[in-house]
Amino acid sequence: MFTYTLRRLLLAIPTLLFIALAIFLLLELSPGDPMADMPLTIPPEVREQMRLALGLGEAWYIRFGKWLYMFSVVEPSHVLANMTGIESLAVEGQRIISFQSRSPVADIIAQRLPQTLWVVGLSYILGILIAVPIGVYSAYRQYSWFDQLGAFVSMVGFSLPTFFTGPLLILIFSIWLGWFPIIYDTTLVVDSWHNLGLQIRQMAMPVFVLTLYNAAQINRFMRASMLDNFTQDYVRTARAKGMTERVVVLVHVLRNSMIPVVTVIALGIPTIFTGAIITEQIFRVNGLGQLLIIAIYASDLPMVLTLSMVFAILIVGFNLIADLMYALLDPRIRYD
Amino acid sequence: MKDIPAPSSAPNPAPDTARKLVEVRDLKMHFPIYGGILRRQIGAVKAVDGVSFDIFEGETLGIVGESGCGKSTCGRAVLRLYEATAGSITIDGTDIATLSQEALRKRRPAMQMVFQDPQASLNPRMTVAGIIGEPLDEHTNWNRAKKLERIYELMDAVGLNRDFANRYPHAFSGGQRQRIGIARALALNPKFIVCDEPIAALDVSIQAQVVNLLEELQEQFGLTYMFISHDLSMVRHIADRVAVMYLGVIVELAPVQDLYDHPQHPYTEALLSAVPEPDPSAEVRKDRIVLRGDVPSPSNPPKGCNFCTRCPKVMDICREIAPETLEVRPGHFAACHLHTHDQTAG
Amino acid sequence: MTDIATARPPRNQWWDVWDQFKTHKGALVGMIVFLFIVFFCFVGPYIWPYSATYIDIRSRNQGFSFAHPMGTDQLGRDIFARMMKGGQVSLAVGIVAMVLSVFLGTMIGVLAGYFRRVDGLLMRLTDLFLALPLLPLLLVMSMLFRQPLASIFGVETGIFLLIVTAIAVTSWMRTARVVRGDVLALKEREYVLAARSIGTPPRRLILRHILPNVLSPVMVSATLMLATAIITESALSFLGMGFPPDFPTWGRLVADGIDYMQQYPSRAMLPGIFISLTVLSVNYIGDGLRDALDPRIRGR
Amino acid sequence: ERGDSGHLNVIYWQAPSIMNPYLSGGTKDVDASNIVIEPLARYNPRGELVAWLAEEIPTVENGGVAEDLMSITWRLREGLLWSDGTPVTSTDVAFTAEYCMHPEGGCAQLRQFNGVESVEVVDDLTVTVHFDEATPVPYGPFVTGFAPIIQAAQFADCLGARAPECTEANFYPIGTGAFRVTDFRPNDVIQFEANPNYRDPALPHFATLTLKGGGDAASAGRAVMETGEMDYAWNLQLAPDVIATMAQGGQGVPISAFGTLVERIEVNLTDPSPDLPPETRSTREAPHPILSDIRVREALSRAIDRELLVEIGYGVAGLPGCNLVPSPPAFASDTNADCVTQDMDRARELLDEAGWEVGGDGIRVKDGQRLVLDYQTSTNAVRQDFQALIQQWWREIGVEANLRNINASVFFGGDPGSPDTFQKFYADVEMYANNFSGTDPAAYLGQYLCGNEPRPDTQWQGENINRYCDPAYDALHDELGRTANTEDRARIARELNDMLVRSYTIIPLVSRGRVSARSVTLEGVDLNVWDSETSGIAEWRRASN
Amino acid sequence: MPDGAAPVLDVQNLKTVFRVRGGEVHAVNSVSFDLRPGELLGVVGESGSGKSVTMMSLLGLLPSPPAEVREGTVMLGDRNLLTMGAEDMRNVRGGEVGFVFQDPMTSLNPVFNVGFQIMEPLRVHMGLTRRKARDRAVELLEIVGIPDARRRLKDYPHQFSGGMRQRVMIAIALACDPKVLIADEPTTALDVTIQAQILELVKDLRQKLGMAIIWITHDLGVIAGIADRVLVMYGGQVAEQGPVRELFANPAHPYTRALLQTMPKLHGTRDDKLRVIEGQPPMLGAHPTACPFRDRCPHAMEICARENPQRRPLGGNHDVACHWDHREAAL
Ligand SMILES: Nc1ncnc2c1ncn2[C@@H]1O[C@H](COP(=O)(O)OP(=O)(O)OP(=O)(O)O)[C@@H](O)[C@H]1O
Ligand SMILES: Nc1ncnc2c1ncn2[C@@H]1O[C@H](COP(=O)(O)OP(=O)(O)OP(=O)(O)O)[C@@H](O)[C@H]1O
Ligand SMILES: [Mg+2]
Ligand SMILES: [Mg+2]
Repeated sequence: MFTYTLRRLLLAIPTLLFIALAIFLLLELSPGDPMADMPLTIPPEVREQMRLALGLGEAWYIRFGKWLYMFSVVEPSHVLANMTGIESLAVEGQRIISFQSRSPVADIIAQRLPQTLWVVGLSYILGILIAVPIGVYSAYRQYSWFDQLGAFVSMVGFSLPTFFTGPLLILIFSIWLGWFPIIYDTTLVVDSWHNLGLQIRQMAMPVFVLTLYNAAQINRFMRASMLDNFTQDYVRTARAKGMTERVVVLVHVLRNSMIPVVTVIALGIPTIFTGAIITEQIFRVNGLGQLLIIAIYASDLPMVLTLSMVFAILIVGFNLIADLMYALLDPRIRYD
Repeated sequence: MKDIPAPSSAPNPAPDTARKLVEVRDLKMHFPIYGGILRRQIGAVKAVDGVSFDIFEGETLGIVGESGCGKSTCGRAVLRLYEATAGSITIDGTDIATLSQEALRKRRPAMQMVFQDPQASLNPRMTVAGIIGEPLDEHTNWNRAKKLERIYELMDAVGLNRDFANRYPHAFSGGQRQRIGIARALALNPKFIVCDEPIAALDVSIQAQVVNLLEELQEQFGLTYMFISHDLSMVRHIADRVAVMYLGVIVELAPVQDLYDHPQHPYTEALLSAVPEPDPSAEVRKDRIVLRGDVPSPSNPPKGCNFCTRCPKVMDICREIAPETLEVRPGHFAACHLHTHDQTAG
Repeated sequence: MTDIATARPPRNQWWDVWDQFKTHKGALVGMIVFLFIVFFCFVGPYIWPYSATYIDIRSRNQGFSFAHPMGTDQLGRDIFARMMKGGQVSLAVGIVAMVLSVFLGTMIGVLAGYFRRVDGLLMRLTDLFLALPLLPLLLVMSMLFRQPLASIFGVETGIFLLIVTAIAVTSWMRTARVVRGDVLALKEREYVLAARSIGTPPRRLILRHILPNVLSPVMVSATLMLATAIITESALSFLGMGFPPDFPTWGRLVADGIDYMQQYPSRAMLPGIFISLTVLSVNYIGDGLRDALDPRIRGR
Repeated sequence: ERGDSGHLNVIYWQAPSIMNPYLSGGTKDVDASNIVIEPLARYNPRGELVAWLAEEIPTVENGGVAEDLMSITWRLREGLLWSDGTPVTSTDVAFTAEYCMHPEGGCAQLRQFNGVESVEVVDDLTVTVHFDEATPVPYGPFVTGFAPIIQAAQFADCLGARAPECTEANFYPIGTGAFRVTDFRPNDVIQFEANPNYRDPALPHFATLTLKGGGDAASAGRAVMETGEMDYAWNLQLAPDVIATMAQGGQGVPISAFGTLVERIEVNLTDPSPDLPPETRSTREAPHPILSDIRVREALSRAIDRELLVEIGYGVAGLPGCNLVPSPPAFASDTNADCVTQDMDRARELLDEAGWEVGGDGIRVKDGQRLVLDYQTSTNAVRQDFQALIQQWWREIGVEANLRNINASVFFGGDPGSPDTFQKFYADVEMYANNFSGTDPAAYLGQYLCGNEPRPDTQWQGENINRYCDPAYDALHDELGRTANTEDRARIARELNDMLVRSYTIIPLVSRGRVSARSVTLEGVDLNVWDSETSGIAEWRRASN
Repeated sequence: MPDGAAPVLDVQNLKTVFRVRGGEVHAVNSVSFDLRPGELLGVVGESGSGKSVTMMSLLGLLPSPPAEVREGTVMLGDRNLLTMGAEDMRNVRGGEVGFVFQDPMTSLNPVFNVGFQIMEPLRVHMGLTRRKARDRAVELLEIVGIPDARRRLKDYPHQFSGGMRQRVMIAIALACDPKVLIADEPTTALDVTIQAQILELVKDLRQKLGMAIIWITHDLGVIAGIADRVLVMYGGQVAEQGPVRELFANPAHPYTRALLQTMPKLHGTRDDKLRVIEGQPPMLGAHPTACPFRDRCPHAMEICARENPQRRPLGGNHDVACHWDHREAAL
C-alpha cells in the first residue's frame, strides 16, 4: 500500500509537469491578448508598453521556468506562512501576479475558495445525502413507481443544462415570487440568525440547481451499484442466516455497493473546487469557476495557468485518494 | 523433480508401431509478479516448473491434478499459446518453442485445442458456421462452397444437425456447444489435440456423450490427445497413460491401469482414495486418506518436495531435497523419496 | 445446461436485441421522440416555407401563430425554422463528437487492453487527459483554434470541426478505460485463446473477436456521450465560446433567449426543452440498449 | 449631512479587478477607482471642463496656459486632504506624471501624458506641465478620470517595473474622493465607506457603498429595475425591448446619455484580395477594385435604414448616426442628416451609374466581376443582427455580402501575426464602434491622415483603418493643430468630419449612448459620458420620503 | 436411522414457478418428501432439475418476483413454513434451519470479516452478547476444523481458501444448532481432496450434533458415501426415492439406472464405451402432463406421453414415479 502510494505520487510529478507545459503552451499559442479588451482609445504603443510591463517580452521557456519556480516554491511558502502565521517561512522572490488585478494569484484564489466551497461543496454534500437513500430504495424496489420516478427525475436532472434551469429559477423565485435575491453577496458574514437566513436565501437557488445535478448523477451510480450487489450470492446467505431485510440491505448490500460509489464521489470532489462555472456565473457567486472564466476571457495567463494547475493537482490527488479508498473499503484489494 | 533429465524412454503402449508425436522436455512456465515502487519483477508464479513427457501417436495422455496445479498452463504452453519460460516442445519433429510466429502459424493446423468452458470458448457473436469455418478462413483459400462443404462434413462428424449452421452459440446446449468446439478443432485435420477439461463444465448426463465422441473421433482420424481433467474416473476411462501433477510438476506418470491399481506416489494414492465411489457398500469399507491443509501457493512453493506439507508419509529428507523422477516399474515413473530410498537401499 | 430453443429459427442477433429493446417502455418512447426530433430537424426544413435566416422585419417578436408556430424573433426570423436549423447543428455536433470520441476511446482502449507493450503508455496518456481540467481546456482550445480553423474551412465548418474535436478530445477517456477493462477480460476468454490456437493474427483477432464483444459498453457510452456532447456544445455557446451569434444552435438560442425570458419565455424555453428532450430520450435509449445488449438480461 | 443616506449598492456586470486606472485601461476599473481618486479637472455631464481638485481651469485668457501653447500651470485647491489626513501637494501631482510616464511601468493612460516634456513643481500647490510642442488643447495630463492624482507617499516604491508588486496600494489607494476602500476583492466586490477627510463636510450622502461585479447585463438590470436589490447598474447593453420590460418592474428607471461613440461601417479603400502578395494586400499600393468608386460606397450607405437599426439594437441608447463626431454639440456637423432616410432607389441608381448591371441571380455584375463584399465584425449579438439586416438590404440593391464575425479578443487584439485583426482589414467592409476620450476630436480626426494607415512596415499598427488619404484633409487637420480658438476648432473639425462622411469612406450607423439604470429612490444621478460614470457619486443620495 | 420418528421436515406437493418473459418456468412440480431427525437425505439430479429451487422455496429464499411458490405445505415440526409470518420465518432461517450454498467463493460477504458473519446469526437468533458470540464463533470454527480460530475471526473471506470458506459457511449454518441443515452442492466447486476433507467433517459433525441433513449433489459417489436416503429429481419432480443401498442396488427409474451407468468407474473393468443418456433435459415451460423423461427414456411407452406418472411405493420405503415396471423388465 505504501509503495503503491509512493509510486503513484512519483508518477504524478511528470504527469503534472506535462500538464503544466501543455496548458502553458496552449495558452501561449492562443491568439487572445491580455490587452484586447482595453478600449480602442489606448494607442498601440501604449499597449506594447503594457505588454512588456507584464513580462510578455521574454521567451516562453523563460517565463515557463519562472512560473514553475514560483508555483512550486514561492507560492506554497507564502500559503504556508499565511496559514501558520510565521512570516519568515515565506520565500523571497516574485510571486505569480495576475495580469488583471496585478496582485498575487494565490491570494485571489484563497479569497474565492470559501464561496465556492460553500455553494458547490454544500450542493455536493446535499446531492450525496439525497442521492444515496433514493438510490438504495430505488434499487431495492426495482421497477416500482418510486424507482421509475427517481430514474426520470434524475435523468431530467442532468439533461437540463444549468444555464437553462438557472435563469428559469431566477425568473420564478426572484422576479415573480421575490423569495430569493438574484445577487449573491459574497461579503455577507454569518454572525447572526438574520444573516444566516440571508445566507440561506441567497444560496438556495444555486445550491438547488447544483444539487439536482449532483444528486441525479450519484443516484444513478448508487442504484446501479446496489442492483449489482442484490444479485450476489452473499445476499442470499445473509437472508438464509435469518437477517432482517433492513440488515440485509443496509448492512450487507449497502456496504458493498458503497465501494464504487465512494470512489465516484471522491473522484467528483475536484469539481467542487473547479466550481460550477456556469452556475457561478448565472447566480453571480463569484467563486473559482467565475474567476477562471473571467481570466480566460481576459487572457490572464498566470491566473489561468495557476488555476488549471491547482485543478490538475486536485484531480490527480483525488484520483489517488479514490484508489486508496477503494483499497481501504474493499479488503480484497491490496495495492503494492 | 526439478532439473532432472527427461525419462530416457517413455512408456509405450505399442512399442513397435507408435512413434513419439510430442516430446516435452523440462517445460517451465513462470508468470512474473511485479512489485515495488518501480514495478520490478519480484517473484514468479511457477505454474509449471519443469515437466517432461512424451505423447505417442494415437494415444491419449491424461493429465490429472487439483485445481491450480498447472494443468491448463501446461497444455497451453505445449501449444505455445503461452511463451514458455524454458524447455523444449517438439511436435511432430519440429521444436515449437523456438519457431517464429509466422512459421508457428503455418504449423497450427496440426495441433489444436478443445476448451473447458463450452460457453466461453465460442464467440457469442459468430454463427456456428463462422466458428467452425474460422480455421479454414485462416489457413486455406477455399471458396465459400468448398468451405461450407467442409463445415457440414465436420458437423456431421461431431453429430450436429446441419440445419444449425446459421445459429448462434447461445441457442445450443452445453454438450452441443462442446461439439462445436470439437468440430472447430478438427477443421484442419490436426494430429494432436489438447483437451483442457472438455467435460468439466458439463452435466453428468452429457459428459458421457462428449467423451464417447472424442473416442470415436480418435479412432476415426487417428488423433492424439492430451486430455486434461480432474475427474479421475473419466481419465481412467479415456486415457492410455496418465500423468499426475502437483504444484507445477509431474509427480507420477504411468500407464493407466498401472497407476490406478498400484499408485506409487502418496499424492496419487490420496487422490485416488478421495474419489467417492458410487457404491454405498464399497464406500463404507474403504479407509480414506484425507489430506490435511491446502495446496501451497505456486509463487512460493515449499522447499524440498512440493508435496511435503501435506504428505502423510513425509520424511525429513522430503523437506530438504526435491525427489528425482525414477522409473519405479517398467513405464511407471514417480518422483518420491520413498522410492529413491528403496533404490539406494536395494 | 438447460438449454431450450433447439427449435428456434435462425435469426440475427440484432433481432433479439430489438426484441429486448422493445420491452423497455422508456427506451421505446425515447427512440420515438428522438426519431421525431431528428425528423423535425433534418426533414423539416425541406417542408417548412421559411428559412432560418430570412428576416421579415415587419413581423418582429410575434407570438405563436399559424404562420409561425413558435413565433418570430427580434429580427422577425421564424423561430420554428431556427429551431430546425439549430437542431441540425446541435444534433450534428452531438453525433459527430460522439462518433469521434467513441472511436478514439475504443481504439485506445482496445490497443491498450490487447497489446501489453503499449498499455502503460496509453493508460498514462489517459490519466493525463483525465487530469487535465476539461472546461478550461475546452475554452482555451476553442479560443485557440477558432480563428485558424475558421479561415481554413470557413466559419461554420471551422467552428463545427473545432467544437466537435474539442469535445471528442476531452471525453474519450472514460470509454477507453471501460473498453480496456473489457478487452483485458475478453483477451483471457477462451474463444480468444481458441482463435489464437488457430493462428489468427492479432488484427483479425481484434476485429472479429474483441471488437464485436465490447460493443455493448461502447454503445452505452455512445449514447451517454451523445447527450453530453449536446449539452457541452450548448454550454460553450452559452459561454460565448461556441458558434457565433448569427448561427443558430439550440444552445445559442437558449443563451439569446434568456434575456427575453420575461417578455417571450418561449424563446429560451423551447430550445431548452428540445435540448432536454433530446438528452432525455437518448439517455433512455441508452438505458434500453444497455439492457438489450446485456446477454444476462436479454436471456437466452 | 454626510452619510445620512445610508448604504448604496452599485452593480457593474464587468467586475473591477484593480483600483488603479494607470494599470488597467478598462472602464470598469477606471470607474471604480474614480470613486476614490480624482483628477485636477473633469468634464461635466454636458461635456464642459470643470475644475475638480484644481482651483480653476487654466486657459490662455486667464494666463494658465502659456501664449506659445507650450505649457500649462495648474493650481490646487487649498486645504485638500488625502483620506489618511495628510495634505495634498503639487508633489503628488508631479509624482503622478512620473508614475505614469515611467518607461517600464506599462502605464495604460500614457496617452494622457502625450507630449509632456516635464512637470515642474512650482510651489506646494502649483505645478506647471511643459510640452515638447505647441499644444492647443493641453488638457490631457491630470484631466478626467483617466488621469487622477495618486498619493506620492503611497506609491513611492511602486515606480516602473515594481508597479504590479504594490498590491496593497493598487487595491486600497489613498485618495481625495468621496469614499475610501474598506475591502477589495478583485473581480468580485468592493466595499467603500465615506471619506472622513472629504473636502465637503456634507458629502457624500452615503455612508457606505458596495460595488458588486460579475454576471451579465440582463440580471444587473433586473436587480435594479425589477427586484430593487441594487441601486445603480452600469452599462446595460441590452436589447431595447428587454430594457423596456424591465423598467415595468417599477423599482428603477433606465437613464441614458450620448457621447462620442459611433457604430460605423469602415470601407476598405485598398484591395484585400488574398491573391495579392502580403506586402501589398490591403495596402495603398493596391486600390480597391470596387470600393474605390464613391458611387458604390454611397449606394451602400443609402441602402441602410438607420432608424430601424437603432430600434432593434439600441433603443433609447442609440440615435441614427450620420457623423463621425456626433458631439459635443459644437463639433457635430448638421449637414449630413439626409442619410437617416433609407433610399433604395437612389442606391440602385448610383450602382447603375457606376456601371454595375443586375445579373441573373439579382447580384450586380460589371466586367464579369460580381459585386460581392466581405463584411466582417466582432462577435457580438447586436452586431450579428446588424450584419444580417444590412446583408438583406444590400442584397435588395444587388450587392452580396459575405458575413464574417471574429472573436473580439482577436479582432481588437492587434496581433500583427493574425490575419483577423481590424487593423489588417482583410475584408472589404468592417463594422465596429469607436470614440474619443475627452471632448476634443483633434487626435481622433488625426487618425485619418495619410501615412497613418496600418501597413506591413508598421507591424500593421496605425489608426487610419480605411487607408484614406487626401492631401486636402491633411492640410485642414494641420490647421486645426495650430488653432486654439474653440469656435474655429469646432468649424474645422466639422469640415473634417464632413470630408470623411461625405466621401462615404466611413459609413456611420448609430450614435451610441450609454444606458444605465438607477433605483427610483436614488437621486442626484446625472449620467456622465464624458468622464467616468462615478464622478458625481458624492452627490448621489437617497430620496427622502 | 430412526424409522418411526416423526419427520422434522415434511414437504408436501411443493410447486414453484418462475414468471419469465414470455411465460412461466415450472421449476418444481408437486415435490413431496420428508426428513427424519438425524437423517441425511441425499438429493441428486442433473443440472436444472430443480434441486436448488426446491430447497430455497422451503425457506422462501427465492427472489420474488420472479419466483412464486404456488402450492404445497412445508411443515417444520408442526408449523407450516409457507404461511409463516416474516418475523417467524427469519427465526427459522439460520436458527432452526441452516443453509450451505454451492459456491463458497461468492457466498460470503467479501467486505465483512469472517467473525462478523458467524456472529451475526448468533446475536440475532440466540441473543448472545458480543463476547459470548465471539467465543461461540471460535468454538464453531474449531468444530469445522479451522486451526488458530480466534485469530482467523478477523480475517476476510478472501484470505481463506475455497475449502476453508466452505467450512466457514458450514460453521455459519451450524451456528444456532439448527435442527435441519440444508447443503446445496457444498463440494461441487472443490477439488476431490478438499471434498474428501469436507465429507469427513460432515460425517463427524453428524455424529457429534445429530442434526438432520439434506445434501444436494449431482455426484452419485458422494451420495453413496454419506447418505441414508436418496431422492432423485428429474425435470422438477421426484423421480425416485429410497434408502441409499436399496436405491443403488435396485434402481427403479430408468433415469436413475442410466445415471448409475453413465458414470465411469474408478475400479474394476474399463468399459469400452460409456453408456449415455441421449437427448436433452426437458423444458419446464408448463405444468407437465406427461412424463418429463419420456423423450430420453429407453422404455418409453405411449402412456408416458399422456400421463405424468405418480409416485408409487415399491416397498422398503422405496418409491418411484414411472409407468414402467423395472421388475418386469428384469424378468
Ligand atoms: N496468466 C497468468 N498469470 C499469472 N498466474 C497465472 C496465470 N495463469 C495461471 N496462473 C497461475 O498458475 C497456476 C496454475 O494455473 P492453471 O490454470 O494452469 O491451473 P489448472 O491446473 O488448470 O487449474 P484448474 O483445474 O482450476 O483449471 C495457478 O496458481 C494460477 O493462479
Ligand atoms: N430466476 C429464475 N428465473 C427463471 N428460471 C429459473 C430461475 N432460477 C432457476 N430457474 C429454473 O429453474 C429450474 C431449476 O433450477 P435449479 O437451480 O433448482 O436447478 P438445480 O437442480 O439446482 O441445478 P444445478 O445442479 O445446476 O444447481 C431450472 O430449469 C432453471 O432454469
Ligand atoms: Mg485449468
Ligand atoms: Mg443448484
